[in-house]
Amino acid sequence: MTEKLIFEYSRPGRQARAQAPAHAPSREQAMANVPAALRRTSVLGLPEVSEMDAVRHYTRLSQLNFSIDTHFYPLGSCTMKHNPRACNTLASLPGFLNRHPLAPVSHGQGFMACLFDLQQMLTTVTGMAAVSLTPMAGAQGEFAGVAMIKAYHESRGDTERTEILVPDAAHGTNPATAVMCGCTVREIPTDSDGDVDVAALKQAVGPRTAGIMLTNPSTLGVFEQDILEIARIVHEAGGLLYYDGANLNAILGKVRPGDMGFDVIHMNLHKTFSTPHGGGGPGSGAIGVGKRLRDFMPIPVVGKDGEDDGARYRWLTEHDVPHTIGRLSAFMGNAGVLLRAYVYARLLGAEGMTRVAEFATLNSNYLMARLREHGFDVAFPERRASHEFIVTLKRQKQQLDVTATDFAKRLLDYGFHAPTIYFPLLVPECFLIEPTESESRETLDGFVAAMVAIWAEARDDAQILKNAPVSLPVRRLDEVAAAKNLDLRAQSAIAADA
Amino acid sequence: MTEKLIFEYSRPGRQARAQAPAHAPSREQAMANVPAALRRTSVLGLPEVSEMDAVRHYTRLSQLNFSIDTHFYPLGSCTMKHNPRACNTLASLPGFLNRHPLAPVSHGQGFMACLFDLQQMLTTVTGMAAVSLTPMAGAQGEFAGVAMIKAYHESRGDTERTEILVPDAAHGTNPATAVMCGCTVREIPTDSDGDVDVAALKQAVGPRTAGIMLTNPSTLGVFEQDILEIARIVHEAGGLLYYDGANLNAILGKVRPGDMGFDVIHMNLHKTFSTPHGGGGPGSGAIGVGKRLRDFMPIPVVGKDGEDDGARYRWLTEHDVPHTIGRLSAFMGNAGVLLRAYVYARLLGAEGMTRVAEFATLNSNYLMARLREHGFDVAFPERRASHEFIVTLKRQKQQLDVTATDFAKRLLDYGFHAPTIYFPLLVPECFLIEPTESESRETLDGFVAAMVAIWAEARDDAQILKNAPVSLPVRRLDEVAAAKNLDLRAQSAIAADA
Amino acid sequence: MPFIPHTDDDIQTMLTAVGVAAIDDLFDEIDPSLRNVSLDGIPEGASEQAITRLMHERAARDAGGLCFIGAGAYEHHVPAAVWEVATRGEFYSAYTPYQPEASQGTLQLVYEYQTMMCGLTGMDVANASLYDGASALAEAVLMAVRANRKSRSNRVLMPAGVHPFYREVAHNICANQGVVFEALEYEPASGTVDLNALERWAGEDVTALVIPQPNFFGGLEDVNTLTDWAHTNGAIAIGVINPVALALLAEPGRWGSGEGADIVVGEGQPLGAPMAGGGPYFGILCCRKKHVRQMPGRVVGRTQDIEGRDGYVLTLQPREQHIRRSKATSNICTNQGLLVTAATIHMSLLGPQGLESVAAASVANTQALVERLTAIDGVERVFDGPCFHECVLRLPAAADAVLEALAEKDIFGGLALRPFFGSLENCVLVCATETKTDADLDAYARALSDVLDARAAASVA
Amino acid sequence: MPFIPHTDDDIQTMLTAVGVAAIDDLFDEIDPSLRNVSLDGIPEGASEQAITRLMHERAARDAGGLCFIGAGAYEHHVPAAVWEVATRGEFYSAYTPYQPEASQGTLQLVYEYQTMMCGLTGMDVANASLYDGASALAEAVLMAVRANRKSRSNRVLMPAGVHPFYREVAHNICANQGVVFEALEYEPASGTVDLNALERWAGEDVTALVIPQPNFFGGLEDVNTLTDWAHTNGAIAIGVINPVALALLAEPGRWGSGEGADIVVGEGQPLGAPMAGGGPYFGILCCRKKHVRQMPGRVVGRTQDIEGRDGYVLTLQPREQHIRRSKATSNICTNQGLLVTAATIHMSLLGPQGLESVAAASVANTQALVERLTAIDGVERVFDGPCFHECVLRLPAAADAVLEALAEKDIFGGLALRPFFGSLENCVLVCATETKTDADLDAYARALSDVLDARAAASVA
Repeated sequence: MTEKLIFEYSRPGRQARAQAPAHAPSREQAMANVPAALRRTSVLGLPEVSEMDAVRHYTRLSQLNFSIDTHFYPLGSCTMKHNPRACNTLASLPGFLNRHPLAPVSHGQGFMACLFDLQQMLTTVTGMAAVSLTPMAGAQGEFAGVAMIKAYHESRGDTERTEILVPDAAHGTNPATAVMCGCTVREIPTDSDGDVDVAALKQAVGPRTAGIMLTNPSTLGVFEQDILEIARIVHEAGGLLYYDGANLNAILGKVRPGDMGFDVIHMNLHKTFSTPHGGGGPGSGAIGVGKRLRDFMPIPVVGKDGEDDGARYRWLTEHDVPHTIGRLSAFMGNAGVLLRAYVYARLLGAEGMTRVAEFATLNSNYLMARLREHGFDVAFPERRASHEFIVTLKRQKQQLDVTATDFAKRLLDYGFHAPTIYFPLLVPECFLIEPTESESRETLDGFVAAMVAIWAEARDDAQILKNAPVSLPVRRLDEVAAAKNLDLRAQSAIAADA
Repeated sequence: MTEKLIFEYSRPGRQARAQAPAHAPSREQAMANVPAALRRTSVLGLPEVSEMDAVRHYTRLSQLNFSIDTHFYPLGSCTMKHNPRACNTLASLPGFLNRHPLAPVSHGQGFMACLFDLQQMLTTVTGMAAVSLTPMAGAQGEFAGVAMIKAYHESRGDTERTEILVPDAAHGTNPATAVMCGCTVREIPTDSDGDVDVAALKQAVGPRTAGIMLTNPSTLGVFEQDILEIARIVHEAGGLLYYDGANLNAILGKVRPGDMGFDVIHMNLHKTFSTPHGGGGPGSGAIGVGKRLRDFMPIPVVGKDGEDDGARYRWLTEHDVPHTIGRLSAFMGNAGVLLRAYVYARLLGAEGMTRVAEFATLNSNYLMARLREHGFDVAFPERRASHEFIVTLKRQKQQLDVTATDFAKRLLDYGFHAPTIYFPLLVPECFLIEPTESESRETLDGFVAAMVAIWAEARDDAQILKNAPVSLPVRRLDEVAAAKNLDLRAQSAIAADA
Repeated sequence: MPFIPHTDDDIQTMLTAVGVAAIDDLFDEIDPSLRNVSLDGIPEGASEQAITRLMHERAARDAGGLCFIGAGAYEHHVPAAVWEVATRGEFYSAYTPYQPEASQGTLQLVYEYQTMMCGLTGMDVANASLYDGASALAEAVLMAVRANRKSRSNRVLMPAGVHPFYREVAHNICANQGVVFEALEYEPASGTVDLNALERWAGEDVTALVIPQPNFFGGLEDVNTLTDWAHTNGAIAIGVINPVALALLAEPGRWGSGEGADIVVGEGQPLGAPMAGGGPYFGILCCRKKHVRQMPGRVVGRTQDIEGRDGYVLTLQPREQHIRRSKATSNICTNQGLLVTAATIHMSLLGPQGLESVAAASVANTQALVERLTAIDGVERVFDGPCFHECVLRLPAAADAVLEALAEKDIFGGLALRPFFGSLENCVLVCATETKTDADLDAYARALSDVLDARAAASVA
Repeated sequence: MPFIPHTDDDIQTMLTAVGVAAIDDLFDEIDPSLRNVSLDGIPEGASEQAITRLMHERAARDAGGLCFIGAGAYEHHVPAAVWEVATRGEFYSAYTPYQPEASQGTLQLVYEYQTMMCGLTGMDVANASLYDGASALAEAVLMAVRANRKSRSNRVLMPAGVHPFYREVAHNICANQGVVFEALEYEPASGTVDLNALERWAGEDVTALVIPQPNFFGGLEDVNTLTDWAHTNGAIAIGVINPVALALLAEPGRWGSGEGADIVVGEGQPLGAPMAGGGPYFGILCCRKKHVRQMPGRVVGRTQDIEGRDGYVLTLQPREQHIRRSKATSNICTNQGLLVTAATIHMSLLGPQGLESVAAASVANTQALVERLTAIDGVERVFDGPCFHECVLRLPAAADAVLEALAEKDIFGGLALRPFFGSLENCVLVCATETKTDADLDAYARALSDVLDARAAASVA
């Protein structure tokens, strides 16, 4: 099953008429006062289809996707857990959807109450001093964090501190973010247990150290055993600690970054607080800060005056956050995503948050144990898995000439989305597997059975894997050709002169 | 792709906990005052699954369906046209959904205004004197109609009139309804043009004639050429005329049953007014009446006092409708369906209603012409098609030993839902094809191409058709075995003692 | 053109293919006198934007209000997932699964629904739903008439404790076929069937006995005695149930000392359908296996495809009107498919524990409400005995007027019973489901107290 | 347990398989001092029912109000189909299409989006979206710095007529990399870029010139002159556009006498995203083909599978941070996928005629509003020249106070400009999109007149 491009349904003059305003002046009338040179003279390049064409086309397209709502999706580091539908339904109430971001706060108290409550809950569960919800994705949360660290040092006249330490296992966004903030990056190696090499860290810190960016549990799926020692070393050297919250799901309600000594964290609300991934976004990268960075938070932040029935919410200003790194989005970040996270957080409550970490970890360790039982190699067999763990298919590659990609593509045929492959870069032919807490034991057992079956197929006839997938709308796609012969838009649909 | 039963996901103690009340007494506490003999002691037989299990399972199940939103669905007599999504969205606003049917009318003026306006629009477009929206489906509308006819004669002391005339081409609901109303049925034959045999009708009418039930255009896809004559004959004999609105889409805004002389009609709002078919329902069988039957309408009906800003809506009572046949549903019929029909009617407006008939008819005649061009036999080649028409595959059966069923199943493989098959009963190996106005010419051309290709396959290797479908979740199903070895519930899931 | 995809080019091409000059020519077999239609009074087509705004305004007019009305439609929490999934296009815009291979989603879902309904009611067979609870009772009565071959009387005993609208509907539908309903009064103290009155029918030709559980007043009938009476007297026992109540109350399949009720019907609305001003809801109908061929409505069966895979089809269609025409078991053809879809998802989400909690919380809330209200001077329970989640209270003033005063405070205080039961003057039927909080119950009690005080003061003055 | 499917049996089986006694043991590598977490202040888990009620109450508090505010977020009608389809689980709950064979739905849709964006803007390439319009401008500036190899200054000319929040965000993000923003004042009569002020930069090393169209005041810039100036002076021309306005205004790909703008950014919100209190929206970014490898963010390309069928993949990933790490074009990884899904459906439903009607009706409504308001004593336009669907008006009183008085009448009368432009005392930026009726415009005019009269009366008294 494949589906044509929407443009192939287009016919001149066809339209979904009810969707447009009933009465509109002509283009000429509307543009009467506008100099000709500023007017458009070409067609718009949009398809001309009926409502049914559009509904049918996009409904069919949707069916070509794997998703949480249809498939197990153990994509490591992405926390693909169930998205409760109440979050979407309730964030979509007309009172919320129709509110202009610059409408008076007198007409936004319901919305602001939700954001304020969310700030409070996130502050508590991370052990930080305050939270700003405005960053629009994890990477923007990272940016905010490093920008605050830099601003902090600058505010103290400590202007030489422009070096950010980043473990070599870190997500690529960490070094990229440091550079966006005008910092330089220094990599810290990983030791054989998967932890940060503390000796190397000690060597690295110094008067140029602005801070360190750590993911904990790390991308290797293990919790830094020396985290308190690391915090001490960095702090003593005058640096601050940044917590990359990509893996917060592993410790939610169980361990708090604030208690570990972190000065600033970001949270991926679309992961840990289950707002939808939406095929690639929106994310939401709320940040939490310790006392030192409180005055540096990005705005807008919601403040509250009074209590209970007398409570009144308002936007905090530069006055309240005197060193703020300022605004990072035109308005209030991904506000609707925040409402979803709020509903989710309230549905979980304190005990539910703790269960997230517990069952995400249980599922991960169980899946790791079951795969090991069947002979698969894991990257750190002596360690506890956090909410995710790494299988390395190096041996299968050597013995059978099948790659992690081959295994991944064949898993799709078995009705499972593949785990993250070839990340982290340190482990060859790796699968980074994150089952999340919302999957049942039967599903995990089904995944194990598929892995075992695929390995057996590989022994039998490696071509089965090389040919995979065979049951999806398309067979294996040529990504090299895509990058070489760039085809980024449908040529036939491009605007011609009107 | 198939999907397990929900019960196979069930595990004792698993649940979607957030969906239940946070605080509830135990079964024992709640039943403390209830005699033991009245209490339940067995398990409920419901599955125990998580929210994600349920969402994933039913999402997957949904993908196993053909539907308007995914496929061309030319099911004759069913009017499978586009269901505008606004109708669903707007009928689902909280103010409508949360309204108790017995809430005071002071708190239901918005809802009642919609129903009143719908009554008015339907009255006008059908040319009747009044409309009652309460019947819950076409068949219940039929029931209401015949019951009114019967009550009308009885109110005049004309108690011998208990015979209902029904053309042999009629939907099975017509005779079934007459019997439900305690009437007897007399069949009227069809002439060679597909019209009611007027001579036979003249023979049939008499002092026992309560009325006639007519579908016009008929199920043969043609408009009764002698409708005015038929009306005269029946009226002169003392009978009333019932209009089966199944095919109202064919004439909406173009010709009106009231003008033809009908005394009562039902409308299938789920067909003509595009409320969803929902996998089998809910339907909605609003009825319209002429002056003679106005006082016999089923209640509830919405009345209006005052105009414009001073308008106030109320429920009409037996006082307003003195001979009412009464209530046919506990409350206000399929109220939410009526709201959808109201939105659709407003989106169409007068000109849009007329376009419905025009383009449904154009599509039908075009498709008929194209199929004839490729050699297919139609049942009434000398007639205009109405919104639907009949292809007979009798010749294909004789020559190639392929049946209408074989053609139908093979169409599924081509991505088209099959037309209605083997109905009407008068035409052998028939396809009753109703394309509706919302399908584009390209889609109709695609259907023609598929029909042509299948015929070619049949000539080449009839087994291709016999084996069809091959691309759906299941192959051809054994319906005979289903009726013989009744399996109407999953045995494993049945309640055992707790 | 809204919802019509034809371009001018398309129209020309198509007219040429058909061989006519204009669309209007396609209607040339119709008498010209019929073809000049005036649609005066139907407004011009509105844009989606305009109708959206209108509907938002109208919905807002009806919004709000704390609802303590039950009487056949119940406010229950419906999990968000229910309608988010049920309105997916593939469910919403599909039709009756006449081509089963292309409709396995709907068919399997209905099969699951039937299984759940058999589980809840303890019956052998469930159909794919009827229109609503009231019309389901009418169908059950007609079915009983067909099934009870020994009875000639077409006489059905109908307790006064059956919902008055159900009684009306059953009469309006069944009387046409000569069914005679005989009223069974309630016992004034308990509000349940007067067993002495029933006993007067012993030995007579009775086709069926209707048994409501809980009854319209929220009271619990002695279903075991009633079922046994029916069977002893050669009558079909028709249960009328609330499916949520079955989480706590004995299921009809076990009523009495024999094989239980013969036919069970009920309103499906409490299983995931919003109150929505009265519909669409769905009618439950279950029966014992021996009556399956008398059952009206669609039913789905499991079978196999030619490769032996399980699959689902509509079955027993020879009972239905499109095959059997005037000899069909009923004229019904549609079921309430979309509502059944929602109900099946709803029951899956709640599960047995969830449904039990809903029922238990509703019982407890109603008890708590009754306690609060009867603590007010002059307010008292009318019937003794346990009730489920509804209860009849007598007020010290005209119920209509009090309810109107409460409505002005946005509290819908229940249903006035006088229009249905002349003897129940000043009486209201109140209901508090699991959706009500303690604060809600307090609000009702406070408002009622205020209203009664104000009336008392006014009448003194 | 909400959202966790584990039964007690499961837990035991799983613990045994892992070889630990309790779940807590799985955390035994963590320092015990870290493992005593107090979550005081986080409420206990709420049922869906409770949170549903709370959210309904809170949403109701914010509902209503007639909105004449624009300033970067615009009230447009969003067809119902847009979000009914966009929130289908397969779109809503999918992730970044890392396994393209299992994500063709999302990938093809983004490819269609890119095509539509290229059509609207007249540019060669569009990415799969950025966070929002403001951050997209920041990314465009950084991209310009990378792309303009001839420039060493990192100096970007920023007109005052660019949205003040966009200017702030661009500064907050880009200043860290040493970008210097030089303000370009507006010409007081027209509110558009002061070309004399611009001319002072001629011959200097200018990396990029930002060109808003329409500008923050709703006015139309002479984009052809500005674009040509940029190219003459070796600067990258960055357009900041409103996608709805492009239905009527010249597309950036044709600005000036050469090849048009180099980079185009804008806020995608007017294409199907509800105002929703500020987000999620999405940032548009398009560019000329020669700059594609400097473009930040995801991009989808068409390719073939091993059987030659068309298919879609993420491409140009070597620019991105998960491959290139510290040398990536940006740290951005997510796009606003769900919003792009909605926008693509939205644009398909509106089509070229629909989008043009939306734009034309918005222009006409704003003109009509301005006429009505300037008919009131003391209310006048501040700038001459044409405007799109926003306009600056000066009131005869403090804007803040007037807007507050209007809000009490549930009319949101616009944005007070004084906080952003000291010289624009008493000024408001008003906007009337296609959602406004004549009656709405009248209501605003009447309310403003009443408020001003009341103030005048009060100041006289």
